[in-house]
Amino acid sequence: MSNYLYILWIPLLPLATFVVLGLFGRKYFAKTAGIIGTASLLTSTLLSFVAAKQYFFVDGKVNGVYQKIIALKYTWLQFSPNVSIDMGIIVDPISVMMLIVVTSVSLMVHLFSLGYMKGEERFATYYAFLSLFTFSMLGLILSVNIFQVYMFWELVGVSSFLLIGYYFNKPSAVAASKKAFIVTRFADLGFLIGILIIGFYGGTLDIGLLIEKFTSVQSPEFISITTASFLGASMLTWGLVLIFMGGAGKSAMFPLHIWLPDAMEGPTPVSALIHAATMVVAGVYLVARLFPLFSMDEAALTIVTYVGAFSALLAAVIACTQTDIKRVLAYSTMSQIGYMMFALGVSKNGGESGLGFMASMFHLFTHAFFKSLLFLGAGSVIHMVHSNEMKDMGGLRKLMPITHAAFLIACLAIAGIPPFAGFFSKEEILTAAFHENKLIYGVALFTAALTSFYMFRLYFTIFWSKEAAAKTHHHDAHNDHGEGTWTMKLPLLILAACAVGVGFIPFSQFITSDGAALETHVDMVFSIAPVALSIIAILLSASFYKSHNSKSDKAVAFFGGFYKAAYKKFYVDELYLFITKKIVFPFIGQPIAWADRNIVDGFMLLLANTTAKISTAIKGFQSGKVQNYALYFFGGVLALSVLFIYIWK
Amino acid sequence: MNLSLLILLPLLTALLILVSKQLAQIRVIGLVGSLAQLAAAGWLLKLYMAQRAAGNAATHLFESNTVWFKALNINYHIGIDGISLAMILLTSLIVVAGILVSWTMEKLSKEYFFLLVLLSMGAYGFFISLDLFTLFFFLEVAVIPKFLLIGIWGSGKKENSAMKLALMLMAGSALVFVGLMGIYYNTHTFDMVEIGKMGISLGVQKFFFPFVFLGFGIFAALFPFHTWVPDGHASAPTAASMFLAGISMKLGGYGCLRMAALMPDAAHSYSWIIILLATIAIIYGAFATMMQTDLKYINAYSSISHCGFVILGIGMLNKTSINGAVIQMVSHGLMTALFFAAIGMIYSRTHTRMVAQLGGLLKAMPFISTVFVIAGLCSLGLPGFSGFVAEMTVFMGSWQNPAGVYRIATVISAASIVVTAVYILRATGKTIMGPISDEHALLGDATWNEKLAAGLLIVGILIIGLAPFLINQLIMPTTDFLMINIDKTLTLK
Amino acid sequence: MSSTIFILLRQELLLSLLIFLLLFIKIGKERSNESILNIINVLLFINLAAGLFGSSEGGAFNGMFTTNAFIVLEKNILNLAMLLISMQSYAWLKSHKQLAEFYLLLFTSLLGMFFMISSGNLLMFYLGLEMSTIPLAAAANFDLAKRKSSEAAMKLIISSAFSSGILLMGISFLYGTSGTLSFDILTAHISNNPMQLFGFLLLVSGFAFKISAVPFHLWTADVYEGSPVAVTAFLSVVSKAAVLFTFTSILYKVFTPIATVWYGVLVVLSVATILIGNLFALRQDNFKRFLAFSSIAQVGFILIGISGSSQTGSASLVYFVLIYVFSNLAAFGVVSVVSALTGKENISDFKGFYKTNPFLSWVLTIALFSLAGVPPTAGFFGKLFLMMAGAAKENYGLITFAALNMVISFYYYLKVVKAVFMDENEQPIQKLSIPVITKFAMYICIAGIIITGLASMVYDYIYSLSIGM
Amino acid sequence: MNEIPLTHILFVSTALFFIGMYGLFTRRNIITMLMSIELMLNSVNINFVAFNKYLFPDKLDGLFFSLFIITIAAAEAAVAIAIIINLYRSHQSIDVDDATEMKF
Repeated sequence: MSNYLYILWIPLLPLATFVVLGLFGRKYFAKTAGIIGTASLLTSTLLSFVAAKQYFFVDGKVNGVYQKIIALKYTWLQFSPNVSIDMGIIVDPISVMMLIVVTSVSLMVHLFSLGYMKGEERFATYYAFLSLFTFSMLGLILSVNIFQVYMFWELVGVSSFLLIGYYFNKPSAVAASKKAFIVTRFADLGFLIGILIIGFYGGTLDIGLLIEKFTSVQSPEFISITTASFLGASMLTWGLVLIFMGGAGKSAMFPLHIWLPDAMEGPTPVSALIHAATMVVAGVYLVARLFPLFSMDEAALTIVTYVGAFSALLAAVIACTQTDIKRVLAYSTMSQIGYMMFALGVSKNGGESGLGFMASMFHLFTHAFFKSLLFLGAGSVIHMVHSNEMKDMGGLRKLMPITHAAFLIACLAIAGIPPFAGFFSKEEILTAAFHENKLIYGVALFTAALTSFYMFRLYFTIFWSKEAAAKTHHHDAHNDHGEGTWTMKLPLLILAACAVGVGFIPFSQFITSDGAALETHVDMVFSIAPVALSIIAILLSASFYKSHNSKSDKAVAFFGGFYKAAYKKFYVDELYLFITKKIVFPFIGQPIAWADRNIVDGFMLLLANTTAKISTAIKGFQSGKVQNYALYFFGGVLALSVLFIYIWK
Repeated sequence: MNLSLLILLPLLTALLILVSKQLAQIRVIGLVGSLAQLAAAGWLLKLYMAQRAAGNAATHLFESNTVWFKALNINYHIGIDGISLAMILLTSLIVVAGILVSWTMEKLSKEYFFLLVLLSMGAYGFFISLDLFTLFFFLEVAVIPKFLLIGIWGSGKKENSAMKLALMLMAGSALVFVGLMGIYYNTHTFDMVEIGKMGISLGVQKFFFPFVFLGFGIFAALFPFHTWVPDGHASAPTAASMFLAGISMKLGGYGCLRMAALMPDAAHSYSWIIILLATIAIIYGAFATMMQTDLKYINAYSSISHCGFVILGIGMLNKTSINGAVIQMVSHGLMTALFFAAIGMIYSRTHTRMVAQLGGLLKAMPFISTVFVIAGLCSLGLPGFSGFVAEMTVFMGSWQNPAGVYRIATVISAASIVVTAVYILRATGKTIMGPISDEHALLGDATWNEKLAAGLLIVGILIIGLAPFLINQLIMPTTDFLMINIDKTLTLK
Repeated sequence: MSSTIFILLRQELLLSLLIFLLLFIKIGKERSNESILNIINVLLFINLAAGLFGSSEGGAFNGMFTTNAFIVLEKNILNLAMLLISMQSYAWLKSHKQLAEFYLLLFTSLLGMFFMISSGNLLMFYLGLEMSTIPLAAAANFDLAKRKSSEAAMKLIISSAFSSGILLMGISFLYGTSGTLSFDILTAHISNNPMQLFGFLLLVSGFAFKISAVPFHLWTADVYEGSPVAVTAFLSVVSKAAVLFTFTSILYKVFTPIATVWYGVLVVLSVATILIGNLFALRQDNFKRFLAFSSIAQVGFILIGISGSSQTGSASLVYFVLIYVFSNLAAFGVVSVVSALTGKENISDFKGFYKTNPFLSWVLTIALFSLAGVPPTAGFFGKLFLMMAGAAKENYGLITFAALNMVISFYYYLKVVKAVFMDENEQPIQKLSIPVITKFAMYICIAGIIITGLASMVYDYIYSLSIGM
Repeated sequence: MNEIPLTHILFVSTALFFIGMYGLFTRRNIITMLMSIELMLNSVNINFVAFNKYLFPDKLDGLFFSLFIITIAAAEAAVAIAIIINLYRSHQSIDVDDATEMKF
């Protein structure tokens, strides 16, 4: 069914933009780059909406089940007769859904950046990188081949590296970009090996074929991979866990999350795009894409579940303590992705029990909007205050009403207050968790409360708590760009609308693990608990932060050491630093470098020197006395005679 | 097309350079000559593809066999298959780039260009010859120019480096020579094709394979005989480093591959050693690189690590892995040449190669910095660049090796890509990004010749990186044939 | 009958004619050195040319003197070397009073070598040997004023007298056990009874002394250093080549029955020679002394080639010697020019030589590369073919040893190149004006170095003439 | 009278040979060294003559050989003496140990 071929243009347009801006941007499009980028992306966005319409409402569904459609497939690199890297386009519910998410959020960011990045020296480069990222992300979600996923995966990583390091002469930015790349790279190593394992046993790299082979219990591939085992776990588990490791790296799951907070060094719109809405959910998408495989292996799913849950909790706790608004948002992102992960973890493939899958996708969808909204809001706040620190803010609601409204909506959404988007998706997740695993459910519930607490902590400290306002006011008198240009306000409004609206989409009709529609109903009784908790949490934080008072300090004092630990992000960074700086470098790198110079090369030198030494040692042989010469001569004669007359004859 | 053209063109160029007078004249001749080589190589590719498309299934095309030393049954037997053609293309590309980057070489320019061209001639001859003696002849032809290039135009402790390089390479070729003698007196011919047909008895293979493989291994920076690489590359002038890493290390890899195909039984029985050494080289080279502070040393050590992949691919002895090895040779040639070119450009402006003394160059010289970053990304195996294709193919191939233990080797080698990321980003972060020092802020960007050189290499890298099926199409049939040879003996045992 | 003798001995006769001519020149009226030198060089050229025309097969003086195409070729090579030497020592001889004597001595020695090469009889061989040695001792002392020169001469005469004593003892034993001196008959009587073996070994040591194989080589370095460059060149190329030719033909023709024994002897000698030669060459600074040791190492390789005891063996030997003539004489040519014009003979003096004398530097470099055996120079082929010949015995330990020693030799040759090209020097040797004829000689050498290797017909021609055993 | 067996003569010649060699190795005076070399040569002569006389009396090869040896020895001595004289001129001595300028 190649009448989806036009989807090819959705990634190609940003690519073209990247090439054009990358090559000629600095010279010719220094000013107009933004317009070009936005325009081309607008086109792709429209295209993806067209695609969505066609798929979901016209011809995607065949007798009640949404089909996986391979719109395009081209063999890119042949390894051996049936193992090859194919470039292609898959059209199925999740990919189309992701198309919508990525293009629209990206479009919003492009739009926002027009104002936000105005007057930057490397304006064109910025847009080139944005387009590169968008291209790679789109390529990633359209992949038909697991190796194609890996390739775009890497590209996404590098474009995020480039964007984080956009302010390249700021050492902290450079460090952050390096950290992000290396940590994810480390995770990708797992991904790669996972691919090697799965591909080896599956005898193919094509996702469709892999699923086909590994979901039938009798297939020789399945038998061979499950019987083969290493260190007690079956190769299937190994493969899937390693692949999940890659996903965890990109999606900042514990313990590979350390790069995400630092990644906030990048321009805020970038954070909104990459580190809130799109790239960080790649891990979730990967698991979802391979979900049939995961569903065949209990162990792997369990790992996914607990990693997700733990990350969600941990991040929420840390978020309560951070003072840099972007870092707070970063941790909230991490925790929300944790939700998606364990939602997948508790799910089964197909049918009613596939609720988790659908819930996770749903949350991914809604989260994309309100989280990017939060970031953009934060962006315009920072744009105004020129600082990321909460203490520099306060009482801004008068100065920037639109931002204020948008931000509030987003907070409500993420806190899961009906009727905002977050409520619906989170509801499904909690339901799924409740049915599968009570412990997880408990964690999720607690996390939900925490979430609303720290989100409103953020909200109140920025927009209320008075007296900092005066300072800002005064400060603002000098640069009165208010909330910035309309290009900055418009995205806020649109996203706000989404944050309210998208929750009402009957998501389960479209996106489920097996493509068949799934009947879900919002159970009012069930929702009481979470909603109530959230509201309590909101009130609590209101009492703490709405107006400046000492309650919060008391609370801090109450938690004491725990607060400290949380504030220091539980010392995970320090641990990593210790391992690299104190173990890898001095105990592996240095010795090898030393050995290479002194032992390996030293050996060669030794050969040379010994030769020289010998040659000096025997120089007395040539004494200059003709009689000795004659003597040696005669000695030679005797030696020869003895050798050849008595020994070797 | 007569392959001897590939030898005659450089020869002619060299002679013209000898008779020409001042720099302008010399470099123009050099450039024209190298472009002619490039054109010839391209034309050759076209013809080759046409022949293959026409269904010519001969293992070697454009074969010609003329008696050289009749008494000793030494023939000037030349011909190319996909692999050698790939190498030839690589060589011609790098030669042009090398000539371009040394455009403003003032010191003894005549001798300099003469030697460069001579070196390229050796490489071409090596890649086209099917007669072991001729092969060996050209192998050694390529050694002396290196010595002089490093010793005369180099920097740092150039004499020692030049001497070390020359002696280690000579030791390598000495070993190769012994091996060749053994082959010769057991088959009474130097002709690779004939030997391939008649095969060599197991005992002989077992005895002589180590000689030849080690010998060529030294050229390919096989651990622990790699120590000539860092010093040699670091001391050499830019173009010479490009040639060294880009071309002459490939002589080794190519030789290893041919020898493995010539003595498959021995290759099979020794493969575990090969794999072991390769794996060590890969990870060890990577870690050693992490500790370097001189850009050229960084690239030199990373070359050790990357050439490890070549050896690994050969050692795994299956079609995919050998494909990967070949692609890696081409890819590494281009990439490392590009890297050295970028380093040379930076050095010629800042007069330092110390990472610590550099920073924020992106501000002053965006083009050069971009080139540097591209080279870096390619070497850490980013998709879209050649490095990714090569490494992935090697990994896929080596994973398919029936012996499960070798998967550990694969995993370790794969782990090196993380270390690679570390040192590449370290270098980039320190030199290209970060704050720039005042005196560097005023430096100019690349000149037209440098841009052209870098552009050429980048195009090469991208072609492989974006359309690997092209090079695959070129190499695959040849590897298929090699595999027939290699597997046949496997069944025979 | 008589006419055939004239054809068979034409080279010897021509040479004797030259000698007489020199005597007349000497006693004739005073001429300028230049004119004499030119006359001599022309005559030498004629002499060389004469050898090239018409080969001849046969013997004279009932088997005492035998010749064939191969031997003629060998003699031609010697003639060529003689011509080159004389052309290169132009600068030195131009200002020398007794140049006539110089040529007298060298020609006489050359004549002796001719007879030695084509000797068919131990007596004849002995006569030729002495005839070639004694004049050289005198020639070594040709720089009468120099202390070193006379010391060198003394060392040469004493040790060569001693060696010929040993050699004679050997011959006497051979005679005692076989009762004949003529090679053809002798072959039949060769067996390995101890006395005969002992005689044989004494004979071999005599040869080993002349070709300066370890441990009979010790005179070489001192004599080379002390004597004038031209004489050194003659010693290192011509006399060595002549003895090698004879040695090979005697081994192959006469001592066939005990081939296994002398194979062993050759292996032992070659290993010792290569190793010691290299180790000593590493440390030398005096250029002539350096070349002395390097040439000792070369002899080691030659011995490997001979040990192959096949047609390839003898062919490779002659081929290598031809190349060796070109390369070594090119090197000596440079040294002789430099020492004649500046008196400097040390490698350290050659630092920065390239800045002032690019042409000489290139000649020297190419020559050294050829000696080291680097392609595309002929030395590469020469050395490789020697080793191939040796490898025919499938003794790969020996080959490996030799191949690895090539690396050492590489080091010291490259050290000179390094000095010439790379080392800095405040006062390098000033720009030298080279006599045209010398320059011409150098061009010949370079051409030889390049062509002899790449043009296979040279080797094939030699091979077609040569004989195995 | 019974004639002397060959071995006796060979014994004499061998003794003579090694006496000569001993002289060559030990004496410092170059002239003396030259004389001892002559001794060695003469022992060879004795060998030749003896072999000829006892084993192969019908042909005179050995005899001739010894004749030639004598002649050449004379020539050798002549040149050697000349050289020694020159050495004396430059070194003011004919002690072999004084002529060890070139070594190593």
